[in-house]
Amino acid sequence: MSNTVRLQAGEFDAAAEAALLTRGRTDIGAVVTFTGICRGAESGEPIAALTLEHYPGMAEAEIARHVEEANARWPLLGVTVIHRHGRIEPGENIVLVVTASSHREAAFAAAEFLMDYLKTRAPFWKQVESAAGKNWVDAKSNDDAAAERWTKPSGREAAE
Amino acid sequence: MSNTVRLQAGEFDAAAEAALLTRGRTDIGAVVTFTGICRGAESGEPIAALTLEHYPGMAEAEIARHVEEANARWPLLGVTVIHRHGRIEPGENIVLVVTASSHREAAFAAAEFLMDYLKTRAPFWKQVESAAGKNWVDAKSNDDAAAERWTKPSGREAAE
Amino acid sequence: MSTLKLIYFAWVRERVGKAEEDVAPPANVATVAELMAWLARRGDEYAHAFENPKVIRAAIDRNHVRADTAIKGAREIAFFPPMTGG
Amino acid sequence: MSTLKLIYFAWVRERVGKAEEDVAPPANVATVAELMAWLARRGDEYAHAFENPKVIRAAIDRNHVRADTAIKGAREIAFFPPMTGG
Repeated sequence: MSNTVRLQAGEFDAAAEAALLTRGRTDIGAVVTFTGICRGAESGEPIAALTLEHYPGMAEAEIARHVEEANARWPLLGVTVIHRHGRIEPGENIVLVVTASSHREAAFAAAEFLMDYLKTRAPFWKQVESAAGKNWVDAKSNDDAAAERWTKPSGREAAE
Repeated sequence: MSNTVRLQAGEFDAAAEAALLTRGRTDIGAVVTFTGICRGAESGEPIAALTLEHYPGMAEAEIARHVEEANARWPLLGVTVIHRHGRIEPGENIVLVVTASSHREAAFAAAEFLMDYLKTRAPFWKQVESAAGKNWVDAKSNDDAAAERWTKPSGREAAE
Repeated sequence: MSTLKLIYFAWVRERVGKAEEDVAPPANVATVAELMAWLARRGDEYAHAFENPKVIRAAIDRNHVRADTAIKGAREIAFFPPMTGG
Repeated sequence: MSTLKLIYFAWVRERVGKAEEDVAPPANVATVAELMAWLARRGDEYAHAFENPKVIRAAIDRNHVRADTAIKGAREIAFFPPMTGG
């Protein structure tokens, strides 16, 4: 099992990261890759950039804990999480989650679990830079609801 | 919106296909890529290869119908589905689904929907080549159950 | 009934021993299930292929259909095991 | 109470006007919520930062904690708005 967690200011290559997880292996049957990208508009207003602030000591540890939890919940054969910080312009990548497993159910569920947690528990804060100035992004209640489903016995997991 | 459905005997480059969907766009915030890979063993027994038989006229049309349905169900900004046929050796790719949307929920749900349908409704049949000879793969009841969830009002969609 | 093209896939194809053929079933063969029953009486290889019609899926003119679907007007009917793609 | 390192992020940091500082709250400040109330009384910038403590999240020694968590033994406490990463 190969787990990678990386915080970095610069861009990443999603394809190269996914290839690293599977290279030379024949036990992996399913790879799910999630890439979060900076959009050019928020609520219809064009934006110039996002700036991501993070809590240096905590962010990496917090993500690593969630990767461990994903490995405990699902039979994963590899996980990579990369989260950028600093200034990010529209079209650039923000976050990458890659999960590998023998079967698709585990790979999909683990990728969604990790994204839901990154959105609500990883110590990152987005600031939007636009014609209206710089504004901190408000947390979304539907992100909290999405994260909440992993703490209940009902819902998605029960259906699988 | 860009929809691509392709059946082919040769390998595909998952990374290049995902890049094609997002290149030059700033409306896409989330890209989910699923890659299905030929494993080196089935139920613990080493395999030499899979051979995928398909129904040439129907397979492409059937997948295209499901891509249309995914677009009707979720606000997608691009979908690519590539399915290989013929002989595929362990470690090689079998199937690719890429979904792009403004937000992650739609991209994840559409990718899972398309994979569940490809497993149960797209006219492909896998034959395993191993020391025991050539054997057709049995359909899995849990794949049927996974596909079934998209036809019910309860379940995953209701939670989102 | 006019001529109908039949196509077989996977182990249905292997058991029947051919990938496709043209047939002209009698007028009283009205549904997919009746067509399977009629085929099963055409010889040992067909009897083997269609011995358990409940597990065999069918498509008429490249659309999935149920066993009770009428075949009237069909040009191409395919028989195959449950799909295992993806 | 011994010296405690406080760290602020995002708009909490902007309102307080600094990224971090060392403080020595009195012994009767026992929980995260009490620490926020004590900080809010340190000046206008703190009052503004902690005017709605319900929306502010905290971490003790880099672990998320609830407002009723005891701060005894803590070396580093961070205050920040709800996270918006991913």
